Amino acid sequence: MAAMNMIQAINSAIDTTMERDENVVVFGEDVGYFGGVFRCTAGLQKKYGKKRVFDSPISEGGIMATAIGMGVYGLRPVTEIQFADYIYPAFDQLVSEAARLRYRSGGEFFAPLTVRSPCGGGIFGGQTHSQSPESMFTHVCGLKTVMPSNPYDAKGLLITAIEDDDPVVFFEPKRIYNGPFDGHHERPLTPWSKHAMGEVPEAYYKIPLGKAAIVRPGEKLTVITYGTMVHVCLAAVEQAQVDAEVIDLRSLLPLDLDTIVDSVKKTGRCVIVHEATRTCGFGAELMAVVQENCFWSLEAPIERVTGWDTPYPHALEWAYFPGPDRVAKALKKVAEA
Amino acid sequence: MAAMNMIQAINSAIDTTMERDENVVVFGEDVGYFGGVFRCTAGLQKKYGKKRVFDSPISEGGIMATAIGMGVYGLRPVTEIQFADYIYPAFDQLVSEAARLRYRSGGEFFAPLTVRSPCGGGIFGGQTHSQSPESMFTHVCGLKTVMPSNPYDAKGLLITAIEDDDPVVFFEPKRIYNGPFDGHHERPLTPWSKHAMGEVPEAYYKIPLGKAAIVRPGEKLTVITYGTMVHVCLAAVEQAQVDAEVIDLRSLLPLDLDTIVDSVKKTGRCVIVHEATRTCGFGAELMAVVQENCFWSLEAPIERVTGWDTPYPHALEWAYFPGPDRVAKALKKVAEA
Amino acid sequence: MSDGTTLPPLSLHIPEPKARPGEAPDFGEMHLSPAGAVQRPAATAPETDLRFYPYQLIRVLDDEHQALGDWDPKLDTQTLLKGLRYMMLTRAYDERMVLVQRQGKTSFYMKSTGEEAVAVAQAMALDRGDMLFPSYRQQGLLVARDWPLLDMMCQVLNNHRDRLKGRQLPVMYSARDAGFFSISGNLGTQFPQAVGWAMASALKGDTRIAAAWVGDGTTAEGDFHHALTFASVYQAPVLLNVVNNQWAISTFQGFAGGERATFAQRALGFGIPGMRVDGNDFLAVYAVTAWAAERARRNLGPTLIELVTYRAAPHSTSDDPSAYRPQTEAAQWPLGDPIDRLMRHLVACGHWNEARHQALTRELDDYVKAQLKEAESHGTLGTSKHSPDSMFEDVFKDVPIHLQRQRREMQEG
Amino acid sequence: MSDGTTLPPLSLHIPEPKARPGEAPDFGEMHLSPAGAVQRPAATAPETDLRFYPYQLIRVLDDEHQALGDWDPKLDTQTLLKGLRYMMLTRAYDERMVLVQRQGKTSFYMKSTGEEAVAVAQAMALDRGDMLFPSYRQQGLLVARDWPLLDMMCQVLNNHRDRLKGRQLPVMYSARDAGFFSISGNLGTQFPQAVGWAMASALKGDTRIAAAWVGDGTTAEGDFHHALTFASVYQAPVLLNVVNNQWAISTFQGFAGGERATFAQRALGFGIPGMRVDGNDFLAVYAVTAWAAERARRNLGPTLIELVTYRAAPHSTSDDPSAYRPQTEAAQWPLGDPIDRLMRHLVACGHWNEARHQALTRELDDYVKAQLKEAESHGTLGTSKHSPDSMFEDVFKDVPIHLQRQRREMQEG
Ligand SMILES: Cc1ncc(C[n+]2csc(CCOP(=O)(O)OP(=O)(O)O)c2C)c(N)n1
Ligand SMILES: Cc1ncc(C[n+]2csc(CCOP(=O)(O)OP(=O)(O)O)c2C)c(N)n1
Ligand SMILES: [Mg+2]
Ligand SMILES: [Mg+2]
Repeated sequence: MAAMNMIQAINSAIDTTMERDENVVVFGEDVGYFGGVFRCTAGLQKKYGKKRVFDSPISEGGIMATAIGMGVYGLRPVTEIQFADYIYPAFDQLVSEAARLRYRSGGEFFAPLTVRSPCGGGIFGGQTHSQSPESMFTHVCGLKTVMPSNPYDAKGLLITAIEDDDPVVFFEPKRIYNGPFDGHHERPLTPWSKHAMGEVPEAYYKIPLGKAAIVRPGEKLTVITYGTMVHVCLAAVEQAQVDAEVIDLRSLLPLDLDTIVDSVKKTGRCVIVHEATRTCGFGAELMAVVQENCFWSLEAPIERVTGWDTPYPHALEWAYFPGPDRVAKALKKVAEA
Repeated sequence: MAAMNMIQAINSAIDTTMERDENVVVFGEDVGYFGGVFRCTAGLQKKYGKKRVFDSPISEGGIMATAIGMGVYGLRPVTEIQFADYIYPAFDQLVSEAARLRYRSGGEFFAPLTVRSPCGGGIFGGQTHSQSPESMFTHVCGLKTVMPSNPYDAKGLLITAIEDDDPVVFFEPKRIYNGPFDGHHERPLTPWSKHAMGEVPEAYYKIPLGKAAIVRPGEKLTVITYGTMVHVCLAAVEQAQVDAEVIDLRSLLPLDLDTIVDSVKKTGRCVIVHEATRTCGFGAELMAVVQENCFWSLEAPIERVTGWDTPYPHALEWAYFPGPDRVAKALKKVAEA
Repeated sequence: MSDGTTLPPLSLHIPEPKARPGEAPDFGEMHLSPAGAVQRPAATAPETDLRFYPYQLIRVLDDEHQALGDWDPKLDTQTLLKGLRYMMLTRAYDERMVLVQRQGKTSFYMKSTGEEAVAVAQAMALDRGDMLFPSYRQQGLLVARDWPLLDMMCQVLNNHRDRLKGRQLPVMYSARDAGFFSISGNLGTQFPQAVGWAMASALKGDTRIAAAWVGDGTTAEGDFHHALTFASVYQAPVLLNVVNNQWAISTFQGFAGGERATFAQRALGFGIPGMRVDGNDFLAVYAVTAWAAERARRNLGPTLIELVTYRAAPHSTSDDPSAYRPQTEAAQWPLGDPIDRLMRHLVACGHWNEARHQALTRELDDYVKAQLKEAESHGTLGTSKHSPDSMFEDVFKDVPIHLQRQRREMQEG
Repeated sequence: MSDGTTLPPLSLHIPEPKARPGEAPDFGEMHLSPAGAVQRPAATAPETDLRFYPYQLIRVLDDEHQALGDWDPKLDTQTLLKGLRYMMLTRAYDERMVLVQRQGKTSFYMKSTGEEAVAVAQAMALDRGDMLFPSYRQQGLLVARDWPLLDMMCQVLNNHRDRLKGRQLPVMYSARDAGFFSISGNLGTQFPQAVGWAMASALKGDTRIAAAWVGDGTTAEGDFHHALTFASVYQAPVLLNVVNNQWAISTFQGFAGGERATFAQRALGFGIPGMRVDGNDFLAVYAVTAWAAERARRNLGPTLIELVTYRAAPHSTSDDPSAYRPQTEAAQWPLGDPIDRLMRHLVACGHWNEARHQALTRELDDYVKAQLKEAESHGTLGTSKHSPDSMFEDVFKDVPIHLQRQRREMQEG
C-alpha cells in the first residue's frame, strides 16, 4: 500500500495494465514525453517506450478514430481527452462508431477502448475547462460511463475499464485530483494522503463496473451522487446533521440499481446531487429510476441539487458550484418534507 | 388554407420567411438544386436564386460552423442535416459554439441559426437513419429544441424558430412527413389531407416555442409525448379505452411546465412516451419535473414507454418501435395502479 | 490597409456542374493524360520526387485497348480473366439485387455500376491478409476475395441467416474473415479507423497493411483530414483511396472542392504521395495500388489514391438522378466502362472473344440467380428474421442488467 | 498481390523534435530562403502560378536589417514606427499581465512573446472593417486596432467592469466594436466560422473580408479542414492564417504534420494559394497579408498563410517548457525577435536610435502600469465581480422561465 493522490492512482492503474498486457497502448495530446498536462501519464513513455506511450496530433476525432482502429486490430488503447469540454470533436466517433461497432457487425468487431478525460469545475477553468458532460454518454447505448471519487476507486475502476471489451468513458473529476475537495473552497484542501481512500495498493486489483459504494450508511434519507460531489455531500450531511445514506455510484452505466432501490426503500427520501447542468443531466435518469422503482416507498419529493443550466462562469464559479450549503438545504428540506 | 403534408408545410415555412426577410439563407447537403432528399426545400433555389439556397459540401461540422459565421454577420441561416443520425460531426460547433456564443461574449455576438433535421424511425432506415437524439440537445444550455407532430404546427414552429435569435434545433419526425402515422404499420397510412392539422394557411403565422398543445383532453391520466408518438398515443388511448389527456410538447426546450403540471395535478397519473432510447432520454427529465412538481398529486408511479436501449435494428424495427400496444399496456397499468 | 482603389462588391461563388438535365453532357475541361504517358517512379522514390503526380492521370489502356507505358502491371492472362470475371460477377450481383429490392424483398440497395475496377483491381493488388475499410460502394472487394454471395444476399435480405442479425441496412456488410471491416452508415468514419489499424499493425511489427475508401463527396468530412494527418504524422502503412465518381447523391464533385483541385492534391499538404488514376482502367488501378502497397510494406508510409470514375447508376434505389444530371452523362463518360475496357483488351490480346464473353455473362447470371434462390429460401425482409430477443445482444459484450430487464419487458409484450 | 519478397516487419514512426531539455537546440534542417529571394506575384496571379510558394519562405528583412526584394511593402516611416510601438505595447502588456497573474489577481494568462509581428502587422495590413477571428494568442490585433488596454485588463481581471461579465477565462477577449470575434476556448472552431462570415459578406455584396488564426497544433482539428473546404468551394474572401510557432503546449509541430510538409502546403490540396512567410519579419508579414487581402477583395478567393515564428514564452502561466524543450531554443531561433528586427531596421534606415527605443520602452511600460492601476481600481478576480444574478443572462436572448426559476432558487440560497 502507498499513499497516492488520484493522479498517481490513475498513473498506477495504467502502469499496472501496461505491465500485464503488452496490447495496452496510451496516446493523446501531451501524454507522451511530457506525461500529460495533469501528469497522469508521467513516466510511462520512459518506462514502456515511444511505441506504447505517445503524443498525438490535436485532433480528438482523430484520436478516437485511430483508437477504434487499433482496438479492432487487437490493441487496448487508453486515450486521453485533455479536458472533457473538448470531447465533442470526438463525439461522432464515440457515439456512431465505438458504441455501435459490436452491434452493427453482429459481434464480429469491437473496440475495447478507454477514454480518460478530466471533468468538472472548481479550478477556475471557466466555461471550457469545467464541464461535466456525462449524461450525453449515458444516453448512448453501447458505452459505459465511469466517474470515480477517490484514488482507490480510480485505480480499481480504471483497470477494469481498460480490461473491459466494451468502450468505456472514464471521467476524472479534476477538482479532487489532489484531495477530497468538499466544496469549502475557502478552506485549505486536505490531501489524499490524509484520507483512507488515498491508501492504494501498488499491485493489480479491480473494482467492478456497476457496483456503487455506500460511503455513509444512514436511515433518514438517501443521497445519490458521484465524483467530486460525494465529498460535498458528506460535508453537507455533517452540516445539516441529517442521518443520510450517501451512495457513490462510481459507474453511471452500468448503474447499480439494486443499491439505490434498497436504500430509498429503506429511507423513503432521496436527494440527487451532481455538478453537471440540471436539465437532462444524469440526475434526471436517477430521479426516473427511483420514481419507477420506489414510488410506493417515497415519503417526499426527490430533490436535485445540480449545476445551473448555464455555462460555468469563470469569476462566478462558486455561485455556480453546487456547494455544501445548497446540498445541506436540500437535505433538510427533504428530511423535513 | 391548403392541404399540406409536413414536407410542404416545412417548405412553406421557409418560403414564407425567405420572402419576408432577405437575410434568411438555406444550405445543406442536396438542399439546393435538387431540393433535399426529402424534398423539403424543393423549388426554393429556383425562386430565390443560388445565393440564398445552395448545396454544401458533405461536412456537417462545416455547415454548422459556416452557419454560425453567417449568423454572426447578420444572416439567418437555415441549415439541413440530412438525417439526425449525422448531426454528431456538427456536435462540437453546436454545443461548444452556437450554444455558448452569446454567453461567452457577454451578449455581443450571437448566432440565430436553425438546424432542421429529419429524425426517428419506422421507415426501415436501420440504425443510422432512425435516431432520435433530442435529449443530447436539451441538455445543452443555450439551445432550443423543437419537434412538431403535424403540418400546421411544423410551419408555425419553424417560422418562429427561424425568426428566433437563439439557435434552434428543429427535429422533423420523418415517419409522419406524409401522414399521421399511429404505429399501426400494417395498416395503410392516412394522408395529412384527411387530417385537420393538415390544413395549413399559406400565409405567415407563428406558434410560440414553449407552449404545449393538449391534443386530447382527459381526466384519468396524463400522457406527455411529442413527434410521431403523439399519434401513436392517440391510437393507444383509443385502444386502451382510457380517458387520457394527451399533451404534445411541440417544444422540448423551452418546456411548457405549466401545462404539464396542471394536467398531472388534475389526473394524478402520468405516462411519458418517446421513441428515443430510454436511459437519459428526454423522458427522464419529464419524469423528474413531474415528480418535482406534482409529487403530492401522484396516485401511481409514472411510466415511460420508449425505444429500447439498443441501436434501431433494420429488420426488427417493429419490435423496437414503441407502438400502440406497448403504450396501451402502460396506459392501462397506470390507470389501474 | 487597402490602397483605396474602389473595387466592385464581393460576390459568392456557388459551384455549378457543366450540365443539368436537358443539357448536353460536357467533359471538355477534363484533362486526360494519354495512356502510358505518365512515368512510373520507383516504389522507393522520395515524396519530393512525386509532387507532380496529383496533377496527372495515370492510364495504361489506350483507346485501341492496348496496355502502354511502364505502369502496365504486366499481369498474366489468368489474372486478367479473373479480374474480368470478378467485375462481371459484381455487376451481375448488383443488377439482380436491384430487382430483389424492386420486388419488395428488401428495403434498399446501392449499386457500384461503372466502378467495378476500383474494388476488384484493388482487392487483387493487395494481399489477402491486408485489412479493408470500405464504404458502401466496394462490394467488389468481397467478390474479389471470393466471399460467398449467399452470405451477402442474406445480409441484404435481412433474413435469419444474416450474420448481422438483421440490424444493418442492406449492403452494410461486415466480413471479418474476409478482412473486410463492418461498413458504417456514417460517411468517412472508417478512413481514420483504417489509419489506426495500420498504426497498430506497425506498432506490432506485423506485415499486414490497411486500405480504406471514401467517395469524393465524403472528402469534405473532418474524418478525411484526421486520416491524412495521423497517417502522415506516424507514417502509417495504409492506402487511402478516394473514389471520385463525380457525384455525391445530387451534388457534383465541385461541392467537395473538385472545381479547384484534384483530390489527389490533398496529399501534397501532408507530404505523402498522391496518385491519380483512371479508375475505369483495371490495369492502371492494379498498378497504382500495387505500387502504393509496396511503399507501405517497405515502411515508406501512406499513399493517397484518387480513382477517377463515374457513378453510372443512381446513388441508391431511393434516388433518381434524372432530376439533377443529364441522362446521357454516364454513356458519354470519357473513361468508358471498366468491364468493357478490360474485355476489349483481352480480346485485342487474343485471349478472349465475344462468344466466351456472352457465355460468361450467362454463367454468372445463372450463378447469381441460383445463389439468390438459396438465399431467398432462408427468407426475405419481413418474412424471416432473427428473434426479437437478439435485439438486446451485442450492445455490450454481455447483456447488462438493464437490457435484460428491457428484454423481459418486451417479451411480456 | 505483393511479389513474395520478404520485407522487414512494419514499424511505426513516432515524431521526435530535434532536441530535448539538456540537448543543444538544432534548427539545422530548417530551410530559410534568403531575404528578397522569393518573387512577389501579382495579386491577380492564377493559383496555377503559385504552387511553388508553400515550399518557400518569404522574407524581406535581411541579416543587416535591410529590406530586400519585391515583397518589401515600402511602408512609410510613420507606419513602421506605429508597428514598432504596437508590438512593444503588446509585449509590455503581456509582461505586466503575467505579473498580475503571479500576484494572484487573476487565474491565468497567455503571452504572445516572440509572435507580436503576426498580429500587429496583419491587423495593420487589413482594413478596420475587416472581421477578425483570432485564437488566444493574437492580443496584438486588439492593440493594433487601438482597443483600450483598460478593457482588456478588466477582462483578464474579471472585475465588474469586465464586459464579458466574468464568464470567460482571462485573454478570451471579445470586442465587437473592434471587429474582433469572441475567442473560443475550443481550438480551431473559429476557422470555419470566419469562412461563414466571409461567405455572408460576399453573399451580401459587401466589401469587408475576414481573417482567422489558428496555431500549428490546431491544424490537426477537423475544423481546419472544414474551413479550407468551404473557403475553396465558395471562394470565400477570407485569410486563413496558421501561426506556426513550433510548439503546441509540449508537442512540437511534427505532431501536426510539420515533419513532412509545411502548413502552407495544405493549400495545394484545395487549389488556393498557400504563402509561407517569416512571421518575425514585420515587413514580410505585412506584405503577404496585404497581397492576400487584395486577392480576397478582388473576388479571387481565400489564401492560406503560414506564419513561421517561435513561441518564446511558456504556453500559458500553467506551463513550464523546461520540461520538454531546451531552455535556449528561443534565443537560438534563427528568425530572431520581431521587435528587435524591426527596431534595427528602423535604426539602419536612420529613423530610430537606442535612446528613443529605451524612452519608448519606458513610456509604454508606464502607460501599461497606469492602465493597470485603473483596471485594478475596479477590482481583481475574487475582489470584485458581476452579480451572481448575471450568471443567468445571455444563455438565451431572454431569460426563459426555467432559468428564472433557477435564479430564484439561487437567490434563496
Ligand atoms: C455523416 C453523413 N452525412 C451524410 C450522409 C448521407 N449520405 C449518404 S451517401 C451520401 C453521398 C456520398 O457521396 P460520395 O462520398 O461521393 O460517395 P458515393 O455515394 O458517390 O460513392 C450522403 C450525403 C451520411 N450517410 N453520413
Ligand atoms: C478542442 C481542444 N482540444 C484541446 C485543447 C487544449 N489546448 C489548449 S491550447 C493547446 C495547444 C495549441 O497549440 P497551437 O495550435 O500550436 O497554438 P499555440 O498555443 O502554439 O498558439 C491545447 C492542446 C483545446 N483548448 N481545445
Ligand atoms: Mg461520389
Ligand atoms: Mg503552436
